[in-house]
Amino acid sequence: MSQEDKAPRSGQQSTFAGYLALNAKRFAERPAFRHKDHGIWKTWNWAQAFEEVRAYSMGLRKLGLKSGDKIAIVGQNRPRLYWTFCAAQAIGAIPVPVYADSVAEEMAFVLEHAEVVAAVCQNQEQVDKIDSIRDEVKTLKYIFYDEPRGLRDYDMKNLHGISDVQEIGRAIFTEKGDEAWRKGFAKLGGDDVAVMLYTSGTTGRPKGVMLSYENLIKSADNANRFDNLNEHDEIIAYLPLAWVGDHVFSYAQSYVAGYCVCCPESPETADHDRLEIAPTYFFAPPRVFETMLTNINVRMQDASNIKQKMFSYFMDHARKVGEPILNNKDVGFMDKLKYKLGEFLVYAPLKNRMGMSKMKVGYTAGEAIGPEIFSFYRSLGLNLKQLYGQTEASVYISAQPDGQIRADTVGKPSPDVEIKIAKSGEVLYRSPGVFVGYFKNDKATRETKTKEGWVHTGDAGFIDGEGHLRIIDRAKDVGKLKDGSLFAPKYIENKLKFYSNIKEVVAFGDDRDQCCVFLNIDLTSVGNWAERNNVSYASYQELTQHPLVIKMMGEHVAQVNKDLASEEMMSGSQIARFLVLHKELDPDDGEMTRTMKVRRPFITERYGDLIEALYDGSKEKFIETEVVFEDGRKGGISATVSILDAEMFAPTHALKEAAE
Amino acid sequence: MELLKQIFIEPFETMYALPDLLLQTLWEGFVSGTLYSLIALGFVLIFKASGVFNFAQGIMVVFAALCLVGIHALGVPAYLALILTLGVMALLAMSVVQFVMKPLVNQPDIILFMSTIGITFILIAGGQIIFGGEPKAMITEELGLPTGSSVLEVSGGIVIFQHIDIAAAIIAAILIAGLALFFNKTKIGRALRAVADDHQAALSVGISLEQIWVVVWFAAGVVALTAGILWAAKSDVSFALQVIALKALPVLVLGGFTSIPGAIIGGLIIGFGEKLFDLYWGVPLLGGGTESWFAFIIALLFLLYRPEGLFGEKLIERI
Amino acid sequence: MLKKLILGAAAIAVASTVQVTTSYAEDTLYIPSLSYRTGPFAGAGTPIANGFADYFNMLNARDGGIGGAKLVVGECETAYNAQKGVECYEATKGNGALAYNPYSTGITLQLIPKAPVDKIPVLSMGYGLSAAAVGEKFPWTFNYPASYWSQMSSILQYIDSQGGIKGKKIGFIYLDVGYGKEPIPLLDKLAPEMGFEWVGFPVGVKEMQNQSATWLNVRKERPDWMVAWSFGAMTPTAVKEAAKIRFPMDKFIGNWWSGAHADLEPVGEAGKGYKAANFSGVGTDFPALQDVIKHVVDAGNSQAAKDDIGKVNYNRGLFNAVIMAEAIAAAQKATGKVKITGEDMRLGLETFVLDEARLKEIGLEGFTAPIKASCKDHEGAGSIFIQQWDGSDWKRTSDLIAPMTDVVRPLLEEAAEKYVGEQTGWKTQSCG
Amino acid sequence: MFYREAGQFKATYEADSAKFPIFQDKLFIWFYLVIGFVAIPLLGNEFFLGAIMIPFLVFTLAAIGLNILTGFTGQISLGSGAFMGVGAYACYKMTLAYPEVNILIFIFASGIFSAIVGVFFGLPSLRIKGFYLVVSTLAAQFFLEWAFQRIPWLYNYNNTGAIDGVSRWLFGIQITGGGADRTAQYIVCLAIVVVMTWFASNIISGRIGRSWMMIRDMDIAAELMGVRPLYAKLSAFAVSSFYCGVAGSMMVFLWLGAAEPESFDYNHSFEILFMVILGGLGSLLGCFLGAAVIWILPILIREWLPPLIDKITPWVITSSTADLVSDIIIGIMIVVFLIMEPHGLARLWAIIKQKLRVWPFPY
Amino acid sequence: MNAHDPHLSTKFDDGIAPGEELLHVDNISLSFGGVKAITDISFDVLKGEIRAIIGPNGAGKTSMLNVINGFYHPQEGTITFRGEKRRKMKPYQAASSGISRTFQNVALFAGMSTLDNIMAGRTLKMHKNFFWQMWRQGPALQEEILHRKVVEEIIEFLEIEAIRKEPVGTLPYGLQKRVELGRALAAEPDLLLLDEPMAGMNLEEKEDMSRFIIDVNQQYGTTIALIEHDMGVVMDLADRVIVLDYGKKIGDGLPHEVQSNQDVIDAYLGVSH
Repeated sequence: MSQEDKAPRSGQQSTFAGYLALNAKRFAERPAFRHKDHGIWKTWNWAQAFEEVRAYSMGLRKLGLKSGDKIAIVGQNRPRLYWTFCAAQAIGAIPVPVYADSVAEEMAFVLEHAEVVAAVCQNQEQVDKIDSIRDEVKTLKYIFYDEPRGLRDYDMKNLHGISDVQEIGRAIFTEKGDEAWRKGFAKLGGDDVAVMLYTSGTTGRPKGVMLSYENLIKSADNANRFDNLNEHDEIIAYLPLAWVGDHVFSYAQSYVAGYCVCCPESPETADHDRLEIAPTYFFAPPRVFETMLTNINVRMQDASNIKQKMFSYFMDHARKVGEPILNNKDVGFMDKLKYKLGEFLVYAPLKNRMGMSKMKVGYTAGEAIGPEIFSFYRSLGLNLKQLYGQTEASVYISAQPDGQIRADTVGKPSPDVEIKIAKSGEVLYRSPGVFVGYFKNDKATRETKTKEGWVHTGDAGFIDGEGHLRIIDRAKDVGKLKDGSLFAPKYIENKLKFYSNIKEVVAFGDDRDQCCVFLNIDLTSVGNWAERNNVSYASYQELTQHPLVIKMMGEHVAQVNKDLASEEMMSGSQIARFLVLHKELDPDDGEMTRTMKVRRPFITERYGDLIEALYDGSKEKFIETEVVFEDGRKGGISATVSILDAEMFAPTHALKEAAE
Repeated sequence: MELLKQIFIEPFETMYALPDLLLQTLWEGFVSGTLYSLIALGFVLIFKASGVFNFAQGIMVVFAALCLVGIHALGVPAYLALILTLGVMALLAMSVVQFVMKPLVNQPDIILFMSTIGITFILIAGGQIIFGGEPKAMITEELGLPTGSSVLEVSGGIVIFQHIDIAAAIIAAILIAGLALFFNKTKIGRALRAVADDHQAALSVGISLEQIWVVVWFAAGVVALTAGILWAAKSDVSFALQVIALKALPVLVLGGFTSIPGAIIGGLIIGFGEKLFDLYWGVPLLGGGTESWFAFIIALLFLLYRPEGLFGEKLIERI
Repeated sequence: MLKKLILGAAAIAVASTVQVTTSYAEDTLYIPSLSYRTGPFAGAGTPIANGFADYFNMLNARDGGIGGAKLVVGECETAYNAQKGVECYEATKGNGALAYNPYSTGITLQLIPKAPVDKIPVLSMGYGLSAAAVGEKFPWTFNYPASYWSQMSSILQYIDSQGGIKGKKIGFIYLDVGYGKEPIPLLDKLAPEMGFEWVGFPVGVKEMQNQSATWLNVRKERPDWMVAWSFGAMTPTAVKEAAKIRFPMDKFIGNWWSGAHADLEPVGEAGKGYKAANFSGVGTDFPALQDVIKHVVDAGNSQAAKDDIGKVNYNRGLFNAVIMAEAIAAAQKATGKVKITGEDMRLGLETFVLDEARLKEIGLEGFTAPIKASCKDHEGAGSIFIQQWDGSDWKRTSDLIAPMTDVVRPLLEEAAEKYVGEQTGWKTQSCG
Repeated sequence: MFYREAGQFKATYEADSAKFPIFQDKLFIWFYLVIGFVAIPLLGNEFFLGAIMIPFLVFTLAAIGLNILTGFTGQISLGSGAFMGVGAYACYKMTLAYPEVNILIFIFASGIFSAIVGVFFGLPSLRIKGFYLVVSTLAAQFFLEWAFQRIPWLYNYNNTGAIDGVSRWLFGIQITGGGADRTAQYIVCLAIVVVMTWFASNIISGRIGRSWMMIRDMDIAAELMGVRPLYAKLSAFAVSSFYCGVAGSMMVFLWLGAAEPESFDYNHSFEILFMVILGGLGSLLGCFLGAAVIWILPILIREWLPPLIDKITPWVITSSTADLVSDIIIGIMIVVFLIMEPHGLARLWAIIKQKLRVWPFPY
Repeated sequence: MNAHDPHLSTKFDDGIAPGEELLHVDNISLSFGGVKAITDISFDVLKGEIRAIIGPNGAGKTSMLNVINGFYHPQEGTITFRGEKRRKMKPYQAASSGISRTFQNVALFAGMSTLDNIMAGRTLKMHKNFFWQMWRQGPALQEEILHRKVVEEIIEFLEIEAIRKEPVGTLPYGLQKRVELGRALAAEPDLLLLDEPMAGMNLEEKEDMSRFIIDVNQQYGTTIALIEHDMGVVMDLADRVIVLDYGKKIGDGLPHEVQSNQDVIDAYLGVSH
């Protein structure tokens, strides 16, 4: 999109309710929401969506919800939950989406902190959960639910089905019309808080980020124009509602552009549902792309020889010419022809199976993506890009413009975003999307946002020669080994995580003698490897400690060390010792956040013994760990974990320099 | 009324009036009954050991007889030809087990059944390519089988006993007795019975399923050869003979698929039944030719009354 | 596994594109031969097909064909199966087939309605639809030299000549299919006229070799004569059973399909005295057969073993070829063309003359009764003779016996009328 | 490979339960229909139509009939040849009795007679199973064969004991009897087969078809779910025989032109069973594939093997040897197929299709 | 969904109030060829309760269920279901009078998908005749779709969306059991017989299944009679328990009563009689 196309679009609205009303007029017949429900895709067009939301909103008001009330939204991606955002906003209430899979105590904190008045739950399970924390959340008065199953006989005060609320709203509408309701949101906008999103918080308790209408609408509008999104696009909404990304992609941008949001039937069927819908706009954290690629490789390994050869032949070709073709560079005619053949035989079927046949643009963000993975998708002709964002920025800080895609950067500043690098190396930004503040936490607000409006990202990075932003690590995580070498744990971790056999890595080294890591194997990939190599195992735990697995991990570590050795800044922090963790890091055990980020302090505390062992030269260590099962019960697992020395390399960059 | 008379009175009047004819009929019924039993026995052997309903049993009868005659036609003495034919049947048994039974182990019954029809196709066409399609005379005399006949006079009429028929009955009896002895007294015979009860159990006592199959297929081949010789002595060796083998099906139904005594008694019932019915009821009432279906209809009616056959075990269905 | 299958399928696909077309040069005449060298009746089918082909090959070798046109015999295997027969018909008719000799009543019945459409006549020599003898109603179908009804009437006359038929009981044992049932109307018609009584003994196809019940019944009925309309394995079984119940063999007469060498050789001595009708000579003592042996068999161009030449069914196949050859020659003469069509062939089949003189000319004197072809009469009122088995070979024992045309013809016409009546738009012809 | 299912979502249950839910499959079907109704009539010669396509269609229909009984309801039958005969004789008698009525009506009506006879002979299935049932259906086969021979009324007292396809017209084109237009016969056959296949697939995907499959998969559980075995089994026998009956009358009237009782003998029953098993039990597509293999392949061998051998080898084989060779090949093929893919060609196709759908993945 | 659409109503209404007698078994005796399987057993099942039948192997539990739904015909005794007394009936009659069941060894229709298996449970509720079925378009299809909706509710209820179109033969055992429950549920039974619904399951699957059973009982008010080996599960689930041993009833009552019954303890500990 060209730079001069900056003029605001016609029909700018100041609220999402306004956009909804507008869409109901301008895109009345276009699909607004789809939901795979009871086996088929139910569709609402914008006119119907407007009617549904209006009835919902008017019903909420009738029941006594009012401007400023916080309404928690708990559940998976469901149209009615998305409607709740707008229905609440239309009466001035503030929606607070909550991670649906958080355990009750986590949820209690958020609901209590946000002073939630009402909670909208997806189903009985969530209702039960909310009900169980009612005592802690004193402000909570109402519970609404989407799916009535199991709830019909609940004898609970102020428990309503969303459809019942809508019935109330419809009655009012038939009686009085919607003038008053429309007036209610007409006066909203600008700095008024539109939504409150609790950051999962890699450190400490979650903070409630208040985003204003302007933050969201401006960001969404910019993003839509940046990628040319319009009412003909479709997106599949499968990420947590409480995550800013989903809120912006599946709510804000959808309302502004008028594109359709499709909700999968259940998390297990999300992949299949994506295949059915074939979204044109797709967002996923690197983890998802990684898993997809792992699955592709695993499945291809089971394919016949001829197919495997064909696959690798054409994938090699794609690696050669795929990206240039995507970036509209000139490619030889024969190469183009071969790519076309590959398109028929491999690329198109592959994209088809991934449900990406129609993908116009896709984003990955949140963490660094492996260059291999990134270029794999791009070479298929998928316009996958990276962006860098934060809740506090209403997502967008920087994004890769079409045609300027590289795996190691997160792109140029997004429209209307200014970026500067602090002396400490920390990245700061200023934009219309910058949040209003943390709810009930002015101290934190002040710490994060300067008076001039610059926001600390907490990430260390730099702008490269082409004006692209590059992120190294969390600013506070970048430390030094005792010998003074720079130690960027995330950087090392990511390098290791690019191996499909490695799922998660935790690196230690700040203020220590050397760098050591915990590894988590990827069960799909390693399990498959084990099957092919006749490695038998009875449990995850046993597999992790299998000598062959550890040997394989050692090879990966050595390779990373070799890489590090060639980099000036990093050659000092090669990995000295490593171990393979006997259990998978799990959000249920508090080891990771709900967005699957490692909680380093927690791990440091929990696995203190192991860390100690890494540094005291032990060959193995016995450990007992408490785990929480899905149903909330607790149990313990114990194991003897082997600890190994890694192969290290002499710095090679110096030699290169000498050679030059 | 006329019809009832034809059904219930006249046949018995005829029987009474012509006792020699009745005796002859019973004798003919007995002879064909033994031969039906013999063919059915081939089915039972294989079914018992492997659960395979061997549709090729009929063509094996023809094939064995053709082999014998064909080898003899090359100038080989009759008894040597007989031994060579046994060798061919053994080879056939091994090939069937190797190329059909083994790869199809544990497939559903109908698949195994169909595979034997495949074998039938191969044997029919192969037999014709090797031996030609023309009918041939059975080498009855060369094998030392008797040819003449004896006559018994009964109240004014005569009953004719063909010596070949007598020989057939005796040979069939010897063969059946021999098989019974073999399966009851020898190790492999007992193994066969173990297999019939439970494949796993048989395997666990260290008996090769494959060996047992070869043995039963060979035994079925011997039975087929015997039936072929005896039946062809009554007419000729031609491919039309295989149709007779279908008669074994109702015999099996009557006797039960796994019962050797059942096959014998079933064969005799069918043998007596169809001769008596055709002569005394079929011809006067239906214009004759009832033999082609009588056995099947009897089997059908019998099934409705007792679905598990005469000697089959009654199953209690469990869920 | 899958890959192999796909490769296999591909191979079949490639193979199937290799369209095999048979083209014949200008001066050849194509004669399809629907043979059955396989299946339950191969014993009859093989020698017939051999005799049929050998005669044409002899003509090619000796005379250079007919009227200068080489004869090509296109053999197609039917296995005596009506469906395969139709398939053969469809497959060969495009090659310029002159006439079809189906050698199966079942196939004949299916070809009869097709003949006028495709304009290829059907010559069912001594089998097929008896009513086809009525030329006015069946312009395209021929059954020289005699229909089954004519044959039965001749057999009955033979019985009459052997001590009178009046008051006798005739047992009629027949294969329980259309072929076997064919003469029943004639028996019904002639029984009162000739004063005999008849009783039928059907034998099912599946029971061909299991006739003991039938013969018990014969014993019960005690007929004076037995007439057999049997085929294939039924004949030797019947003869053996007859011998078993000690039925006098010389009072047991088979029709012309029940009296081949292949039928009685398995019976041997036990069948001594058994009689059968025939219309073609036995043995090789005819110049034409000698020519066949000389030009074809000795040259190694015959599928028949030398021993088989001159046997009943071989000679019958040969006789069939003779009629075809005569008709071809007649057609060539009538149209003046060398390469004639099926339509010309029809004309030939209605106009050829096979009298004593012509028989002698072609080297078959005394081989068969003369046949007079005509538009009206498509069976030619052929006479038959009776032959007898002497334990190892057939011996002719009677003179030619003409059919009772006066009785048979009206019956034939009646049947033809019925057949045509069931059809809509059936084309008949008038014979002026 | 060419299946691109991404984006093909179903918004209604109608669409979700459609016969060809995948767009590409719909294309294929239309493609085949165009080939069948336009290309083949235009390009096929009489041999191709009369000896290959029409019998193929007739046997396909019979195979569908048997598959309904054996593949979908689990009742093995060897009486289908005779049930075809019942249809043929019924049609013959009806056309003679009412010459003015359109033959197509009788072709369908003949199925009703066949269905009635089928139900009668299906009664034993209520008590017996497996090979015992095979024997009882063989009883039907032999009894009916005998009846066709023995009851002159059935063949209208013809001396030949045979029935023949009397001439009838449809839209001014002769479709039965001598002189019928092969192309017209073919199109009529194809239309009947297409329509009846459609009906069959409808029944199968509905309540009745489900109750058949319940009986097949687990008869006890089916009964405990409220399926009455009497209705389920007998309706399967009725529908199956109906299809066979229609196929039988098509065989006589649209293909052979005449038939003897032997045209409906037990060999046919076996042949049809082969088609069903080789094609795939419980698959309509399998009926087409099975009929194609069992009917067309031997013809190809018979037609092409002798000239092929003649051309590429020094030997000559006769038509009769080719016939025997084709039997041997069929026999070997049956055994090999059963070993390789006991679930038949339809399963093979399903596997291939699945592979194409998930291409380039193996699963 | 329209008001007149068939769907799983909140409670399957059969006109019998909760707590009233739904089924009464009187003096049932059953033997096979002289071998007694069940001897003179009587008990009742009340509307709305979960009734467990327990006992050692070979105690005649499954035979008892087979008698109740008409698969076995007892030599003596009567069964009163919803006030109708009967002795002999065909299984399909039992099904149409409102008895539905699952099996000890999963008895799914292996050739059909999950969806079709559950649709199979609706057989008795579908009525469009053969000719409509043949035509399919219109009424038959509408009927099919209406029932599909009910089935989809069950699929949602049992959380088996992901396997909707899978052939059941390929599913893991635990899921097969769940599908089987769905099939039984699709018939909207008044009395649901569950034959060892948790046999062969791991702890987690057992807990899921227990939850479903309780949900079925509470949400639809379905009366359930179940056989189970796991005493823990029985004590948690059942309202009342019957104990069988060697075909005889040796205990009947509330779970804790039964647990303390000496005969029952003996039977379970294998004290010789």
